[in-house]
This record gives sequence, structure tokens and C-alpha cells, in this order.
Amino acid sequence: MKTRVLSRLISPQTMALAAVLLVNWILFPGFFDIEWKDGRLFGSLIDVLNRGAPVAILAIGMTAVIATKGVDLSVGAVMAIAGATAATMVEAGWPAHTAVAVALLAGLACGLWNGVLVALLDIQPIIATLVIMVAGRGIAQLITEGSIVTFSDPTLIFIGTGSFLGLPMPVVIAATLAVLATLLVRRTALGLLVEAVGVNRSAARYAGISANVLLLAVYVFCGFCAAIAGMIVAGDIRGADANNAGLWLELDAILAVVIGGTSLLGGRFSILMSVLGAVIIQAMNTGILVSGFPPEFNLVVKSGVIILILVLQSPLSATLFLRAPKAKTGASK
Amino acid sequence: DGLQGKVVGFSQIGSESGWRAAETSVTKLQAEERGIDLKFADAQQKQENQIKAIRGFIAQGVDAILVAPVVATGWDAVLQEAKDANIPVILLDRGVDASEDLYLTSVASDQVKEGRVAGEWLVNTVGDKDCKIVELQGTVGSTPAINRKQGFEEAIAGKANLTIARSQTGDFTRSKGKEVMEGFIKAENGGKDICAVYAHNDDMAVGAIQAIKDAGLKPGTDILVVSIDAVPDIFAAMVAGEANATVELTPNMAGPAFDALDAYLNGGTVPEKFIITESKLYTPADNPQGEYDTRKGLGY
Amino acid sequence: MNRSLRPLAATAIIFLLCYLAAVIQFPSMLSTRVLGNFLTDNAFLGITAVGMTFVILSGGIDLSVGAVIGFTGVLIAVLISHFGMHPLAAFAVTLTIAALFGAAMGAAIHYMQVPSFIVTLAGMFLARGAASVISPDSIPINHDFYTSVSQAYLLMPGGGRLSLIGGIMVLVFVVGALVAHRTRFGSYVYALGGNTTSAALMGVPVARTTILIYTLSSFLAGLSGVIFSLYTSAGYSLAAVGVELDAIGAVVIGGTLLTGGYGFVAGTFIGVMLMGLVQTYIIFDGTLSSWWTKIVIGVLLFMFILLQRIVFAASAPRKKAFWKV
Amino acid sequence: MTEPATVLQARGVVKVFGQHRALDDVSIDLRAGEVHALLGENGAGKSTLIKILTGAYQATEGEVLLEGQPVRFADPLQAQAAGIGTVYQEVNLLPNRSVAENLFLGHQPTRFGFVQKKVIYAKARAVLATYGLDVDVRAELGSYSVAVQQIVAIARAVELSGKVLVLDEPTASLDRNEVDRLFDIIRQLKARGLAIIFITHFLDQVFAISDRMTVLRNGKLIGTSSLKDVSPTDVVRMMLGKDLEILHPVSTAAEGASGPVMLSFDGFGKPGKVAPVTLDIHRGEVVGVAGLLGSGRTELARLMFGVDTAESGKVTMNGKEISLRSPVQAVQAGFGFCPEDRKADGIFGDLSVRENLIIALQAKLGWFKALNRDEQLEIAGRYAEALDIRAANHDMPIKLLSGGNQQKVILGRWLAIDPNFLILDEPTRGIDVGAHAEIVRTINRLREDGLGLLVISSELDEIVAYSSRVVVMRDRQMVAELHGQDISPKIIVQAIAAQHQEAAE
Ligand SMILES: Nc1ncnc2c1ncn2[C@@H]1O[C@H](COP(=O)(O)OP(=O)(O)OP(=O)(O)O)[C@@H](O)[C@H]1O
Ligand SMILES: Nc1ncnc2c1ncn2[C@@H]1O[C@H](COP(=O)(O)OP(=O)(O)OP(=O)(O)O)[C@@H](O)[C@H]1O
Ligand SMILES: O[C@@H]1[C@@H](O)[C@H](O)OC[C@H]1O
Ligand SMILES: [Mg+2]
Ligand SMILES: [Mg+2]
Repeated sequence: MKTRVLSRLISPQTMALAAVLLVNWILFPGFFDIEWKDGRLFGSLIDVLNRGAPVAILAIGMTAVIATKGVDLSVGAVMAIAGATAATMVEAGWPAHTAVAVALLAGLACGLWNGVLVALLDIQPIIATLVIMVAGRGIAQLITEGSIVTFSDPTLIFIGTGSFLGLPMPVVIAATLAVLATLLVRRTALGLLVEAVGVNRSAARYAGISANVLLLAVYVFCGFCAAIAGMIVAGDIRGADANNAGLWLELDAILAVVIGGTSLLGGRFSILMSVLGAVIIQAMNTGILVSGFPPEFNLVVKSGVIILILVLQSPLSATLFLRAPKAKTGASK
Repeated sequence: DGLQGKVVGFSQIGSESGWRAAETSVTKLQAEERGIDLKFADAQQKQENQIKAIRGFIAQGVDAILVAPVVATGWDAVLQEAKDANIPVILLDRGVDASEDLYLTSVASDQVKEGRVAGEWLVNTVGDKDCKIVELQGTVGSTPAINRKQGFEEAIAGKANLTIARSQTGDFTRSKGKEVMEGFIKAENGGKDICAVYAHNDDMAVGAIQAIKDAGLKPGTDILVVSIDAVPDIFAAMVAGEANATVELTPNMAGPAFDALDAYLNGGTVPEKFIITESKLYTPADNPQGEYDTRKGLGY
Repeated sequence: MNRSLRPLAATAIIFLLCYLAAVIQFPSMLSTRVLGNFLTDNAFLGITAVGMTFVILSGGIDLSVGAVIGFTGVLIAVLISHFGMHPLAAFAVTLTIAALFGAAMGAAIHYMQVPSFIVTLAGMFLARGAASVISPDSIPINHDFYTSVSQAYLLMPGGGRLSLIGGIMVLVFVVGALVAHRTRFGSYVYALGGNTTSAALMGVPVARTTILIYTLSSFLAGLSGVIFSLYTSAGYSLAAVGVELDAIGAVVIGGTLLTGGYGFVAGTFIGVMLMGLVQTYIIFDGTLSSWWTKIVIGVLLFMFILLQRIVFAASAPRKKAFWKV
Repeated sequence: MTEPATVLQARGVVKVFGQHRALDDVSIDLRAGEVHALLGENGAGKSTLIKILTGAYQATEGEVLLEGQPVRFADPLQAQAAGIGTVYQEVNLLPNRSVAENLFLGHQPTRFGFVQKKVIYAKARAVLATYGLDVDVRAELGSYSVAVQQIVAIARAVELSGKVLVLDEPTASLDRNEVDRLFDIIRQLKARGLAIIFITHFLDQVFAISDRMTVLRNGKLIGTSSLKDVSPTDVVRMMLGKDLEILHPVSTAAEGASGPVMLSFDGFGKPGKVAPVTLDIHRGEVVGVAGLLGSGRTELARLMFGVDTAESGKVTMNGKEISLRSPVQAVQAGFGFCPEDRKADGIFGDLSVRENLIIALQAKLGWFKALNRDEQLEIAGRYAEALDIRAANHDMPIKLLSGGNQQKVILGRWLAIDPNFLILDEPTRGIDVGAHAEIVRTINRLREDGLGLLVISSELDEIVAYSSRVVVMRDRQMVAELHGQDISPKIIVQAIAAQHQEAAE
């Protein structure tokens, strides 16, 4: 048991995170400084968590989707829709809780739409969710009529920038969601059933699992997560920027899940590892920010780090580093 | 009379910023006032879509074409095609690297000058004090980012007390502006070492202001904020004492463009090649509340 | 008719019906100008989509193509404008680099067993990043060769232009179709998409084929970059952002299954033309705001895949998923 | 008389998967012009050995010699080039490509680099004609039945085999006629001097065609001998390490012994799939379903389990009408179904043996009433023991188990829900003699426990061994119901074949 915990602690992910943090520290010696100011924690590490929260939340939903062998490209657009909905409603005078509820509903609805396309119409997930990826941002802009809707509603702002027990709200929300989602999938049968559907959807049906309902639920959950992330991002800048909110974040979310070790081919998944993946990505982004490199280098650095992590995770490096017998797995792929 | 009933195609870049949204809505407004049938095409940030749109307009036989070019290069061929079809083209808000006889006129600001105006304001404001500046650049490689950086650097060149300590891209967006500013603050001694932030547009400045506040500092006082565009929200910040200066980029590029077109089509007057809009500096002394109110309805 | 050709025929018919509907509303959409524009304006997308077809047929995906187009353009521009190279030499250098880049991605996908989605995503960051490191600024190319090639077209009656680059695209489609449907390599591509394990056991050289597929895709993306640079006479690091999604869309609309193994290069051609049609239609309409443009594109995409779904359901052989493990 | 030359040889081959030694110092030699049976229980290492011989796997230790020269095939392509053609276990072809392309992939004749499709089609038609197969060679392989696909796989391997032909369970999904035809071809190839490896679990087939045999047990070589020198009982003893009654006992499942009617299907059918079927299932009885390949047996089972939805008729259970629109409803009603295609519809390859065992029970319990780890361990342990499931541990992925053990896991999965009615579709396909006998015993035991069972099988001896009643399917229709004395292979064959006579008349 102890060795299992230990072997988890030295997974490629934790090694990657440690490496990225170390580099950040070398580039910027104050990186690990944390101070207590105005009743909340401050520091680059906190920033990493705070800025990583939206992608982490997306990654939670995305993990479930990917575990079923799917993918959801629409989450960025759904974020924009949720942010736009909440902002426009509070600006129109609705109470914040109504606005939040409607925004969440909008996310659920988008998820349901995706789920119907994937589960019932049997459309391939990439293409099915591409529809909202394209149209969703348009819908968000339709809601805001193309402008950035600035608001001053304290509740919405609190979601994005408030703090609880000294931690930024986004971190609190992401952590809570991660823990709840993990409990939900591991304390119930959901985790196993989702994995079963991802490993073999046909066999799942034969085993009496309501695979379609489960698929629907998973996409709905992903939409829900995206809506939360969307409100955080809007609350953070006190405005709904329909054109830019969540732009390309679907790629970061997928990347986080893959870095976390969940296979794009479905099956075994770990929500906490995906969250760790999101933190690694953000640590890298923050590192780029504090490094002082010219911005032209951002993407090159980012790809370098990703390649490094992939190499660390690949079976090839396992055989190289751990000297396990080199088995040719041609037929068991 | 006038441009009544004329068909004009407008190839817009996209809707990436508050300012751009305003330019679109002002253009539509201007067209409506003059009875122009405006064909609008949103290029979703892609030059290839703009070229497609222009060719589409040519194929439809429109009377004139407005284009806000996403990038300066790459227009010769399609502009030549428009010229061959005798359709006048007017450039809006950004210039191109093409032979001047390929377009009727260009209505744009001088982006280098915008940067310079911002820089000069800062130079005058800080005087001889040492001032570490952080810069929020626009999208890497975009013309306004390159020009505004250049203009600003020109203005502070030779002033040894002003240095750009850090410069990163904030992609012209609020959230990236905020995130990047947060990083800068951490990297510069909790923001205490930063004397001013220069943002290539107001959206990023608005994000930066929030980051400064979150760090427990006072934007506008502890850290000076200067940016470009003059969107309503930056005036709101000025009212709150949180922003210090903005250089106006008028969203009304279409007005002068239509005037020139009118004169050309109806009177045969060839307009001057470059109609440069004013790069007016606004500070809290310029009635920010009033500016806010007049701009609020323009679709920013 | 061969049953497997049915979706292709259906796609073609749907395209013609859409075109007809558009022409009824805007008669000038039938002009030779518009037809010429279809070829010229979509040349770079079409060429990329041919490469993407191979990748998708093999069951993979290539997200790096848009970035490779951007990178190619910048490199060519620098080589010509800053180093004074002749364009043809610059093309050779750049296409070689692009092909090697694809080979490296293919090798990573095969040997490291990382999904293509992730490898090519990293490739996308790398290519786009490398482009902006070379020059964030857009670089004009002023060379006689460029002027003559980009101005090379046949004037059709009605003012339409049949351009050289449009012709190159058609040629690439023809060659692509021949390679996919008439060569051993092509059959290996389909084999990989059908079932990698079976393919390996049947003696398909999986490693070589995978590497070649991504080499081809990157090479064609590079060629597309060449075309793009001819089209705009410039190189720009942000050129062709998001083209990978357009290319994937065109391939899928053309009837190729994203899971691999089924589809036609000719279908992709229709897919590209359909995307061009949608854009042209929106431009002719001219009343859609920025947001309605997106919504309409999304809705059309949806209607199309739905229609296709119905056609496929009617024509697909029973139990297709039978062998997929 | 001189010994025929040794063509292919393996010496001291060891193959290790992770911790597991799948092959331990195995040697085998194949002579020109012989059919060499490779025998052993499920998981003995037969497939692993031939994969090493043909370059699909690399041996951990040991060497392979072709005509006396050591060879190292990096992949199947190199083995093919050296004249070794292989049919791997479970058809490994491309359902998405044409029949012709499947036959010639990698060897298509080309001109100027272009594949000559016409030539290929003609050749393909000619090749398949020798197998008595007249199909559209341009059509997708996937549109044909498993049997057709199996023949295409064999034909492909034969075309590629200049020296050696390897057949890993080629007959598992063929019917008698097709097996006979295959044997004719094997004899011709043998006469041409090919060395042929033949893997099967049907002992009668081994004796019908093979010259020598090699037996593996638990990855170890037990021995090689001429078939002239051994009896079936000897072979079984070598395989299992113990004696086993290999002849099926006469059915003890007298019809009168079954209990009251539990389930009634009344006019149950779906146009285009299965013509309306009316059938009662009693407690404590086994209804055997016989029929030719493609006669609609699987379709009937799918319908009865709600995988496909019936469009006519009704089902009553203990007198009450029930709805069977999805497997979920079937499971709630206490049905279980072991599907024919284990890999595609049965196992969850990446999930553990334990999870595979409890998954149906878990699905029945719903999303929120999770079995905790202890309960899972207990249930998995219970059924693994009851069915003698052999796995190194229950946390290993099921895909690493041998076919027979996978089949038992799926059976165990359904026993865990404590079912009333079990549908087994070809439960013994690809299963070794030992496990085969065990499954037959289990079926009988379940019947005695009062379950109702519907068992589909192509092996008539087996059907006869456990059925209380036999129904016969033909052309997607239930055409006969046999009782008592009529339950014999001969009469079943007559019932199945009636159609051919009718057609001939
Ligand atoms: N890729 C693999 N990784 C790990 N273990 C494996 C792998 N392939 C096979 N095994 C194990 O090796 C052993 C031998 O398997 P093999 O498939 O050779 O058996 P077999 O004799 O062909 O059985 P069957 O009659 O069921 O086909 C089994 O215990 C199996 O679980
Ligand atoms: N893989 C397949 N692709 C296309 N048609 C099939 C396939 N399998 C079966 N069929 C067709 O479906 C019908 C019923 O098949 P079904 O599988 O129910 O028969 P079966 O009696 O169970 O035979 P088998 O032993 O082959 O499973 C047959 O007409 C057959 O030709
Ligand atoms: O903010 C504006 C930016 O979004 C646009 O692209 O160019 C002009 C800028 O001021
Ligand atoms: Mg085997
Ligand atoms: Mg069957």
C-alpha cells in the first residue's frame, strides 16, 4: 500500500510538475514566496493555481468525456455562452443567483445537445461537438450583441476574484469540484461504468449498462463544468468577452487530460491527475510570463515542454529508463 | 444624390475587441444614414477570408469596397483585380504594403504615432523620476502591436530614466491582460518596482487595472496606466481614478471614407491617399464621464 | 452502383442542390468569376485537405497543418527577401523541412505510441512558434517570379479567372486520388484505418506507412504554404490560423469517417467546394453580423452531418463496428 | 526411406510477458509435406508460439531456423517474404476493404506503380473459386459472414505460403462442409511439399488431417509424436495432464424433468431479422438452438435480450407481460446473455478480470449502489473458483487471459446476477477440450438449479448433450422443434438440411 502511494507520487506527471516549477524558480527566485495579505494568500504559486483553475475545471468534465472515448471541442464556446448569459442577465437587472442558474442551465443544455448528437445520433464526437464550437461563440456574441458586457454585480465578481479561507475562489471551486467529482465517480459505480463504456461500448450495452444515458450524462456534466469555468473567467475580468472567453481552451483542457495520463482511446481515467495536468500547463504558462523571454518564444517553449512530458510518459522511455524487457506489442495495441 | 442606393462591400477583420465591435456598428450606422446598401463580411481574423470576401464583392459587382486589412502584406493581387473591375477600394484603420494606385484612399490612424503619443505622455508625466515600465503587447505579429511598440519606444528613447522592464503579449484581451499583469507584478517585487503600464489597447489595460487592484496597489496612483483606443470602460476607469491616459482611435473610419467615396463617385474628386484620423490623447482632465456617456451607445 | 460509392454520390448531389439554391437566390453566383474564385480562393485549403484525407483515412488527425502553412510562408519569405534566394530554391528547402517535420511527427506517433491528436498539437505549437521566432512581422515578397506566377491565369468568358494555383490544387487532388485508390501505399493507408492490428499481421509496414502519411500531410501543408505565399505574395506567422479545422471539416463533410478506413479523396474536393460555397453565399448575402456568420456556419455544418448520417445509416454494411477493438 | 527435410524450426524458445512466462523452452520442427497439429489448453501458448515463428512477436530467448538457417523476422512482412503464410487466430483482416484487396494486400500486382485492379479481381475470383466461394470480390469484406471472412483469410495465407502455412484455429467458425473443403486444400498443399501447422480444439479434426502433433501445457513443451502412435485419450492426457471423459454423456436433460413455464415468447419477431417466434421456456430446461451459419440464431438471441427491438409479439414472464426494449430491461428481468463475438460484445479488454466479473451485477444495481472492493473481491473470487477461471490475479486486464478463460468470465458475470434465464451464443467456440467439458457440465448444473437456458451452438454433439428440447432455425425462421428421442445429431441435421431438399425439389 505504501509503495503504491509512493509510486503515485513519482509519476511522470509529478516529475514534470516538479521540473517545471524548478525551472520557474531558477528563472524567478521569488517563485515560491507566498505571503498573507488582506486576508488572502498571494504569490506566484497561488497564481498558478488560480489561473489554472478554469482549465482544471474544464479538464474535470473533459476527463469524463474522454474516458468514454469521446472528446468535447465545444467547451471554450460554452464558457463564452455561460459568461455572456450571466453578464447580460445581471446587467439587465436579474438577481445574481438567477443569472448564475440560467448560465449553468445554458451549459447543461449545450452538453445535452452534444450528448444527443453523440449518444443518440451516433455522430463522431469531434464533429458533433465542432458544431457548438463554431456556432456557440456566435450565440455568445448574439447574447452580448458583439460587445464586451461589463458588470459590477458583486456575486459574479466574487466567483471570479473572491477568496475563501485565504484561497482564491476559482481555486476553491476547482478543488471542490475535483473532490466532489472524484467522490461521485469513485464512491458510486459511475467511474467503473464510464470506463466500461469507454473501453467497449458494445459490450457495455450487452452487459446491461445504459450506455446512452451515461454518455448523455457525461456530456451534460462537461457542459456544466464549462459553464462554471465560463463564469469564473467572466467574473475575473468583470465582463463577458464573448469573442475571446475560453478561446482555444478546449485544446488546453484536452492536453491537461492527456498529460494526466488518461488515454484518448477511452477507459481508465483519473480526474485528479487531469487537474494536475492543468496545473502543469499553467505552471508552464506562468513560467513563460515571469521568464522575460520575448513573447515570440512562447509557443516554442510550450511545445518543448509538451514534447518533454510526452517523452517521459511514453512506453519508449519506460523501456529506456526502467530497463523493462523490450516487448514488441504489435498485436496487443 | 450622395451615395443613396449604392452597394458597398465591407470586409471586416472580425470582432476581437470592444473597439472593433464599435467600428463595425459605426460603419453600419454611417451606411444607413447615407442610404448605402452595405454588404458586411466578417473574416473571423483570417486574411484568406478577407481576400475571398473582396473577390466575392467583385463578382457581385458592388460599387465600392471597404476593407480593414488584418495584415499589411498580401493585397496586391486582389486589389489589382478590383481595379481591373473598376471598383474603388478604401482601406479602413490599417494600411497595406501595396502600390498606392491600387486603392482610392486609406482612412486610418497612425499607429506609430499612437504609441508615440502614449510614450510622450508618460515621459512628460514622470519627468526625471526613474520609471520602470511594463508593456502589454497586442497579438504577436499584428500590425498595431508592432507599430505601437515602435512608436512608444521612439518616444522614450534617450530618456535613461524610463526603461521597459518587461514586455509580454496580452493578445489584446482583458483576461490575458490581467493574467500577464499579475505575472509582472509578482516578478517585479509585488508591483512596487513598477511605475507604469503601457497597454497596446484599452481592453488589456482594463484587465491590468484589476490585477493591480488585486495585488493591493492603486492603479492610476501606484502604477500609472496608459493605453490606446479610448473605449468607454477606460473612461469609467478614469472616473474612478484608476487609469491615467488613453489615445483615441476613432471607430468612425467609415464616415470620412464614405465622404471621400461620395466626392469621388459624384464629383470625380480623387481624395488624398492617406486620411489620417486624429490620435487624440485623453486624460482624467478631459471629462471622462462625458466621454463615457457619449461612447456608451456605440456598440463597444 | 457500387454501394461504397453511395455516400460520395450523395455528397455530390447535396452540393449541387445547395449550389442551385444559392444560384436561385443570387443568379450572379453562377458566373465564371465565382467558379474561378472557388478554385483559386480554396487552393491552399484544398491541398491541405488532401493530406488531411490521408491522415484521417489512416485513423489519425493532423492539427499542425495550419501552423505549417504559416511557418512555410515565413521561411520562404525570409529566404527570398532576406537571403536573396531564388523562389524555386526556397520552395525546395522549405518543402524538405516541412516533409521532415511531418516524418518526425509520424515517427513520434508510431514509436512513442502517443495519439496523433497530441503529437500534432505539439507540432502545431512548434511550427507556429518557430514562425514567429523567425519573424513575427509579415514579410512581403517582391520577386518577378512571384508576380508572374501569381498573375498567371486564363481568362474565362465572363471575366472569370482560371488561375495557376487553382490548377495546382486540382492536380494535387487528381494525384492524391490516384495514390489513395490506385497504389499499394494507398491500400496500406486504408488498412491502418481499418484495423492497425490486422494490418500489422497482414504484413503492412506500419511504421513506414505511418511516417509516410504524416510526411505527406506536412509536405502538402508546406505546398499549401507555398500556394498561400503566392496567393498573398508575403509570409506571415499568423497566416492560416485554424485552417486545420477547416480541412478536417472539409474531409469529414466529404464523407470520410474520422475513425478511419472509409472515404474518398474526391469527396474531400466536394467538401472543400461546399465550404467555399457557404462562405461565398454568406458574402453575397452580406447581411449577417459577425455572430450570425458563425451560427449559420455551425448550423449548416450540423445539417450536413445529419444528412450524411442518414445516408450512411442507409448504406453502411451491417455491424461495421464489429472489428473495431 | 529418407526423413522429409525440416523446413521451419524453433529451438529453446522463451517468451516473457511482464512477469508471465508464456513460453518456456519450447522447441518444434516442421517438415516438408506434413500437417503438424499444435495442441494445448486455452492459454497454453500456441498462438504465442506461432506469432514468434511468423515475426509478429520477438522471442525473449531461443532461435528460429528456416531451412537450417537462423532467421529473425522483425515483422510478419518479412516472414511472408520468406514464404510463410499465416492465418492468425480470430480473423485478422480488414473489414473495410474489398475481398480482393484483403487477399492480395501488400502483393498487389502493379504497373507504373499503379495497382492493377482488374487483374486482382480476376485473380481473386479464381482463387476463391477453388474454395467453392462465389462472392463479389469488389465488395467490402465486412459485409460477409464470419465464415466467408475466415475462408478469405485462409486463401490469403495459402497464396502467401511458399514453404509454410500456419493456421491458428481456422475452423472455429466454419461448418462441416467448409471444413471438408479446407481439408481438401490442405491435402493438396501437403502434396506440394508445404509444411503446415494446424491449431484446433477439435480432436476429430486433428486425427482427420494431421501427421504429427506437438502438445504444449502452461507454456512448456510436453512432447511431439506421430498421430499414428496415439489415441484421443492420450492426446487429452498430454494436454490436460489428467484423464478426461471426452465423449459427451448422453443427455440427462429429459424434458419431463423441467419445471413450470417461466417465459413465453409469443409471435416475437422483427421483420427482416427474425420471423415471429413462439416459444415457451420452462424452469430447469435447456433449449438448444441449431441451424446453419447465418440462419438467424444470433439474431433471435439479440431480439430476446432486447439488443434489437422486436416489432411484433409479446413476452410474458411468470404470467405477466414484460417489456424487452433494451438489454437494461432484460437484465432487470433477470436475463443474461453471453454473446457470440466475445471480443467485440463481451469483454472489456482493459478492465480487470474482477471488474469484468461484477459489471453486469453492478449495472443491475444501478449507478449509485456501488459494490465496494471487498464485495467485488468476494464475488469475483466465488465465480472464479466455481468456474475454475485461471488468471494470475484478478486485477490483470482480461484481454491478457486466454479465450477459454475469457468465456468463463463472461459466464461468471451473468451467474453473478443470479439470473432466471440465460442465453448462451456459441459458448464453446474456440474453447479447449477441458474447458469445453466444464462448460457443458456447468450448463447442466444450471439447469438442475432451475434456470431456463437457451443455448446456441453449431456443435450438434454438444447440443444433444445438454438440451431438453431443440429448436431449429433456417432462413431466419424457427422451422422445427425436436423433443425426446428426436434429439440426436442425425435428426437435427435432417431438420437443418430439409431446406436443401426442398430447394432441390
Ligand atoms: N500480449 C500479451 N501480454 C501478456 N500476456 C499475454 C499476451 N499474449 C498472450 N499472453 C498470455 O500468454 C499465454 C499464452 O497465450 P496464447 O494466446 O498463446 O494461448 P493459446 O494457447 O493460443 O490459447 P487459446 O487456445 O485460447 O487460443 C496466456 O496466458 C496469455 O494470457
Ligand atoms: N457480419 C455480418 N455481416 C453481414 N451480415 C451478417 C453478418 N453476420 C450475419 N449476417 C447475416 O445475418 C443473418 C442472420 O445472422 P446470424 O448471425 O443471426 O446467424 P447465426 O445463425 O447466428 O449464424 P452465425 O453462427 O454465423 O452467427 C444471416 O442472413 C447472415 O447472412
Ligand atoms: O483594440 C484594437 C484591436 O483589437 C484591433 O485589432 O486593432 C486595433 C486595436 O486598437
Ligand atoms: Mg490461441
Ligand atoms: Mg450466431
